[in-house]
Amino acid sequence: MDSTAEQGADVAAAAAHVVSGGAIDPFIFRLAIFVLAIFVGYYVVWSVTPALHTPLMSVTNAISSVIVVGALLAVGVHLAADGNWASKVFGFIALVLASVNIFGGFLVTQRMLSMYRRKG
Amino acid sequence: MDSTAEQGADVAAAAAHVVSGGAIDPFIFRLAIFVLAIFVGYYVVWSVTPALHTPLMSVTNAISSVIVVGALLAVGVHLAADGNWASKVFGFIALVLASVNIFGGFLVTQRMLSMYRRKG
Amino acid sequence: MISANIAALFYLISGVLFILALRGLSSPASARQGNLFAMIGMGIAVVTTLAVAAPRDFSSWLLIIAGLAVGGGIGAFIARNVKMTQMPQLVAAFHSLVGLAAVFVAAAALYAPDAFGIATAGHIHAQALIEMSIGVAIGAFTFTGSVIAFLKLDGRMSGKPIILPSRHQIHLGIGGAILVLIAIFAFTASPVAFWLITILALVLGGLMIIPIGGADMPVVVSMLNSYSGWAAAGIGFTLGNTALIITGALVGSSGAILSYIMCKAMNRSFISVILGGFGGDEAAGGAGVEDDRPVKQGAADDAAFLMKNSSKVIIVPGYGMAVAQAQHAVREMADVLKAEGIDVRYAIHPVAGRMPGHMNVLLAEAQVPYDEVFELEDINSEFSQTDVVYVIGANDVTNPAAKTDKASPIYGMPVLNVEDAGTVLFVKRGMSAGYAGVQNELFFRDNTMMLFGDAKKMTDDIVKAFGH
Amino acid sequence: MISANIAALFYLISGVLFILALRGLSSPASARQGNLFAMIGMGIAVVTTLAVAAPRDFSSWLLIIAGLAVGGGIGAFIARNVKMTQMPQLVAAFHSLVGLAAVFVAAAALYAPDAFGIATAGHIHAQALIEMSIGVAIGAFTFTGSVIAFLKLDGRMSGKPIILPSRHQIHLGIGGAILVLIAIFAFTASPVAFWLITILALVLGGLMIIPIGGADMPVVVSMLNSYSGWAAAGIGFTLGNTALIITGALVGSSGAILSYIMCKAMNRSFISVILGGFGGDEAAGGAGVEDDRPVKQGAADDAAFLMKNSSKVIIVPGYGMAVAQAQHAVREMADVLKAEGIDVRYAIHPVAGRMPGHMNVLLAEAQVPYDEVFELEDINSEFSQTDVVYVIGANDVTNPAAKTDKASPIYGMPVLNVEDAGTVLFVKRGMSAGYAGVQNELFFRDNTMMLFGDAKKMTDDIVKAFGH
Ligand SMILES: NC(=O)c1ccc[n+]([C@@H]2O[C@H](COP(=O)([O-])OP(=O)(O)OC[C@H]3O[C@@H](n4cnc5c(N)ncnc54)[C@H](OP(=O)(O)O)[C@@H]3O)[C@@H](O)[C@H]2O)c1
Ligand SMILES: NC(=O)c1ccc[n+]([C@@H]2O[C@H](COP(=O)([O-])OP(=O)(O)OC[C@H]3O[C@@H](n4cnc5c(N)ncnc54)[C@H](OP(=O)(O)O)[C@@H]3O)[C@@H](O)[C@H]2O)c1
Repeated sequence: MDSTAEQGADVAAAAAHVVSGGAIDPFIFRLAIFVLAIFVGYYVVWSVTPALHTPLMSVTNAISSVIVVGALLAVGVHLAADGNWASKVFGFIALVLASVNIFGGFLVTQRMLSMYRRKG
Repeated sequence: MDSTAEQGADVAAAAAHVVSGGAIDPFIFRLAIFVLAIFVGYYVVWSVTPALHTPLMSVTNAISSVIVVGALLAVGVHLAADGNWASKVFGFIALVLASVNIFGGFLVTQRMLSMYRRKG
Repeated sequence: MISANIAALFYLISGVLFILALRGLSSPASARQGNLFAMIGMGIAVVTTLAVAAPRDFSSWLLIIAGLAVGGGIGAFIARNVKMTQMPQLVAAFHSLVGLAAVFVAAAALYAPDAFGIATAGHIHAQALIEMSIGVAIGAFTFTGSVIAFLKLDGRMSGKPIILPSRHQIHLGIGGAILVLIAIFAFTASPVAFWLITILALVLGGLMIIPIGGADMPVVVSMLNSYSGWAAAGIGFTLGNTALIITGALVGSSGAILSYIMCKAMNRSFISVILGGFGGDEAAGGAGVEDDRPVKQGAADDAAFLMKNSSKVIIVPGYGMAVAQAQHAVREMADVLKAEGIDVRYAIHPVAGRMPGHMNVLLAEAQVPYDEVFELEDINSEFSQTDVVYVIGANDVTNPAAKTDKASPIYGMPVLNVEDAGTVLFVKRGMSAGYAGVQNELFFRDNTMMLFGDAKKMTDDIVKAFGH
Repeated sequence: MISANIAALFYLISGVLFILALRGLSSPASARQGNLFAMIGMGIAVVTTLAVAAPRDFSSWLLIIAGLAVGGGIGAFIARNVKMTQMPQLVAAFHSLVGLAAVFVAAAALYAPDAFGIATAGHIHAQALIEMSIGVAIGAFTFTGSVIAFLKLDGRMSGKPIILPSRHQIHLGIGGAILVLIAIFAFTASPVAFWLITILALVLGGLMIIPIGGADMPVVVSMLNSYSGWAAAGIGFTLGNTALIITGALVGSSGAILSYIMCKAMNRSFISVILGGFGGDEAAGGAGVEDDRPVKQGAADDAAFLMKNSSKVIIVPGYGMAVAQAQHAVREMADVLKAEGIDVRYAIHPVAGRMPGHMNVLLAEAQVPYDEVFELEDINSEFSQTDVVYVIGANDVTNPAAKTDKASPIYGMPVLNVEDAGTVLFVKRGMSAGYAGVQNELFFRDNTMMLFGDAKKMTDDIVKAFGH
């Protein structure tokens, strides 16, 4: 992060892994994570009981608003550089939209799920 | 790999991702890959039909010999440094052992699977 | 401030919690815990972001709190007040917000690339530009597409497919233009190109969804859900954020699988849904398929008598129950029957209603225990041992033409074998067809009795008739 | 030479191919393709490694080719000549090789850390040292453990659990010493510590597996499989190799799940299996449980008559069929019956035999079509509509005590309801008990006929008797 020393150490560690495939672009790692997550998604969604497909739709909606992390970065931006005002405004709008989704999505899912009851 | 220029570029790219979580130790990425692969393993193994549990045991055995990549690195080592003779010998033994497993495991699995037939 | 490594670890944890959340949905018993996991995961992602890139000035903190409060308040209000029968349109509306948020996040990244760590010395990397423009295109498309889906599902726009001449060519043209602009943007990083991409994608989203009939909207919503997942994953690559990448993949898979399930259960190809033109008034109204053959008609009293003298009853709800909001009345009726010692169960077809799991949510709302509710494959063999089947507002999902008539548009779709029961009671308002627009042969069978009327009213009347 | 990035991409592809390989095993129809995927994945991993770290001298290439040829030749020879009934011991033997290979790879990394990219200026990183020592410990443990399992399964060592006094304390002591040595090694990188860890782990593997009875070996093999997976993943972290990490996780999960399935189906806890002392001669011989009550005994002729005059027959194979290698005879018998128009099916209990899927492989070898072979849950309700059940060398998996007798060691394990059928024929050599060492109440039932004799001989005799 801030400390360049820390970064330096990381970089050295990465560079050391040379022959065995070290110094790999993080993109490749992210790709691996993405591919494996698709497998997980495939299996985990097929294992959802059809009775809960509507809550599935609403909860996936809610979690996809984790895009809020991008909005937070933008809102927190320093007003030093030029375009930053625009960025802050866009970030704020995105933050509001994502928050509607997060709270709305999770609460409506909770409301739905709390209605599913066993006999008795 | 060889070219330091290439490495330098990678490193710069990694370092650029600072605020948003860049310059991350590859270990973290590998951990993510490992965790997701466990999820995939969990689901993919549960979906194996019980009738094929024996081939499952033999094929997992075969694929775990992908450890052969380590053996190959060791065998290919340069004989410049001191301990390298030992390393080369160990690598060769590991290579032979892993090869037994690879060929034996896949072929016996194939033999088993070719016996499973439909009515007809 | 925490280190980038620790932040990455926390993003991974939040991704894993999202996986566990979906895993929880494998049974109603674990589902609430799953939702809790998802909320914790979201909380971790937000807090981690604030910790790793803490705004340094007070005003930014204020903005963040304000944004969360305003958005959260609106979201909570909507969640609390929406009716269960409005779930399809709610999901569509929420999707449009995700799409729009993606557009604004991409725009913010374009104007402050340093904050996102995607630039060196003010120049944004080409890879990031490509990811960003794909993200914004899909986001914009998802936004207008979902808005149209919302308007159609909510009845604010005609469900009729609106067909423009040579629309496929227009769509292809716009799509091509977007691709060209993405290439230009990748080289120039020009904001003009960026906004042109956005506008064209907005237009394309509208144009492509308008021709699709209202009844196909559930597939569209699910497809847009899938797209928004891939868009989120794209932005996850840009931000280098594991939580976003994992979430994107989960949401992408989920939408794709639900679309697949729906198309499969409707026996239609995904392509034909997306190309549009199906499910308009003509088909939905069932014009031209009306039939002069006589049907046996009954009143609430007859139905009440039949059910009271049976020992096994299965209730088959369909879209009409949702329209009439009859779920509470149905559950009341079942209560009376159960009090008489009659065995009552519910049979749910995978695409009964207008979204996957639609009937299950409505029955759950009416406090029907979920262990009385059975999926098609679990109950289909039981109809032959059943005395009375009460089909309420369902039609296509019972149509035996799917099993016998190769020419029927629903041929090959699995259906509930209600005709195997002693008596089949059909509650609907008239003889018109269902979503697929085909006549149901069952109405004319000897063991069928039609109960014409609104689903809720008829069921209420039957409950009253029990008292006589 | 290819770049590290491209190599990483190929390792990812090979990991994905391994996933697809296991996915293929979800049905016999796709399994062969799956195995092909796995082979391609392995090929990609090997070629990528050679491309990214190509040996620069000719002698190294020769060594590599020699190693592959020698190992491959031995492997192919074994694969071609092993008998299907020897699969349990073969898997154990192969495991021991993986374990030993892991030990040697770790040792090679210790002596040439530069080749593995785990050292800076000759000093190996502490993280790599820890990963390496854990890898070598698990590898060594897997080696001796699997060797013992092999010897017991192959009958070269008594299946009797060999119990040392205060063995749990000894195991704990050795385990503790290993942990201390790992810590020392992480700080000193001393080869002495490394080899001490290896030796202690070798000893521990032997000591821990010897006390476990031969019949429990399948669980042990599966557990060792799981361990070797985690060891591979550990070495994958050291080498920074995605293919190894993914494979390790797959193999680790697979072994753990199979152990779980076996323990569950035997109604025993994993801990009790690992602590050992079960399944010795005493239990397996069933001494002291013999019973004086009379049983109805029959000959091959009686059995042939009964089966010929039935319309539905279910065959229940068990461990005895494997011992007697009777699968071909069974299939011949079924052929005769089917030619008479009799419906013949096979019912497989999840832990019939001595390894998961054991019976399925044997029946497949005898060319029984897999759509005549049914799992417990799919066929258990059919016994009541069946005329004759032919139980060949199975015992525990039919024992109704699992359903009724809370005191029985197998209480709670799901069993095949063979007693619901018209007649039950039990083929076994005498009255002795099965693996769990408990008496089977069914032998004394009125609708049971015991056919004493070797499974293969008896079945051959029945086939002959059909001709009369
Ligand atoms: N669930 C999904 O995910 C999904 C997605 C896309 C498409 N679909 C399609 O939707 C259809 C669902 O089948 P379904 O059997 O549930 O519905 P349906 O076949 O569309 O039939 C609904 C019936 O309800 C009756 N109805 C409407 N309002 C009513 C009211 N107020 N009171 C009483 N009856 C009323 C209608 O007849 P009257 O007009 O005579 O009253 C109509 O025939 C399938 O064709 C499916 O492929 C489902
Ligand atoms: N499959 C797995 O993965 C696995 C793993 C671990 C443990 N187990 C355990 O193994 C048992 C498997 O049950 P099972 O019913 O298959 O076997 P079992 O209960 O062990 O019984 C096998 C029977 O076969 C008879 N037999 C032995 N050799 C024979 C021959 N040559 N000809 C005819 N009969 C012969 C034996 O009786 P005679 O001596 O009287 O002939 C014995 O009673 C279960 O208890 C299970 O928990 C299974």
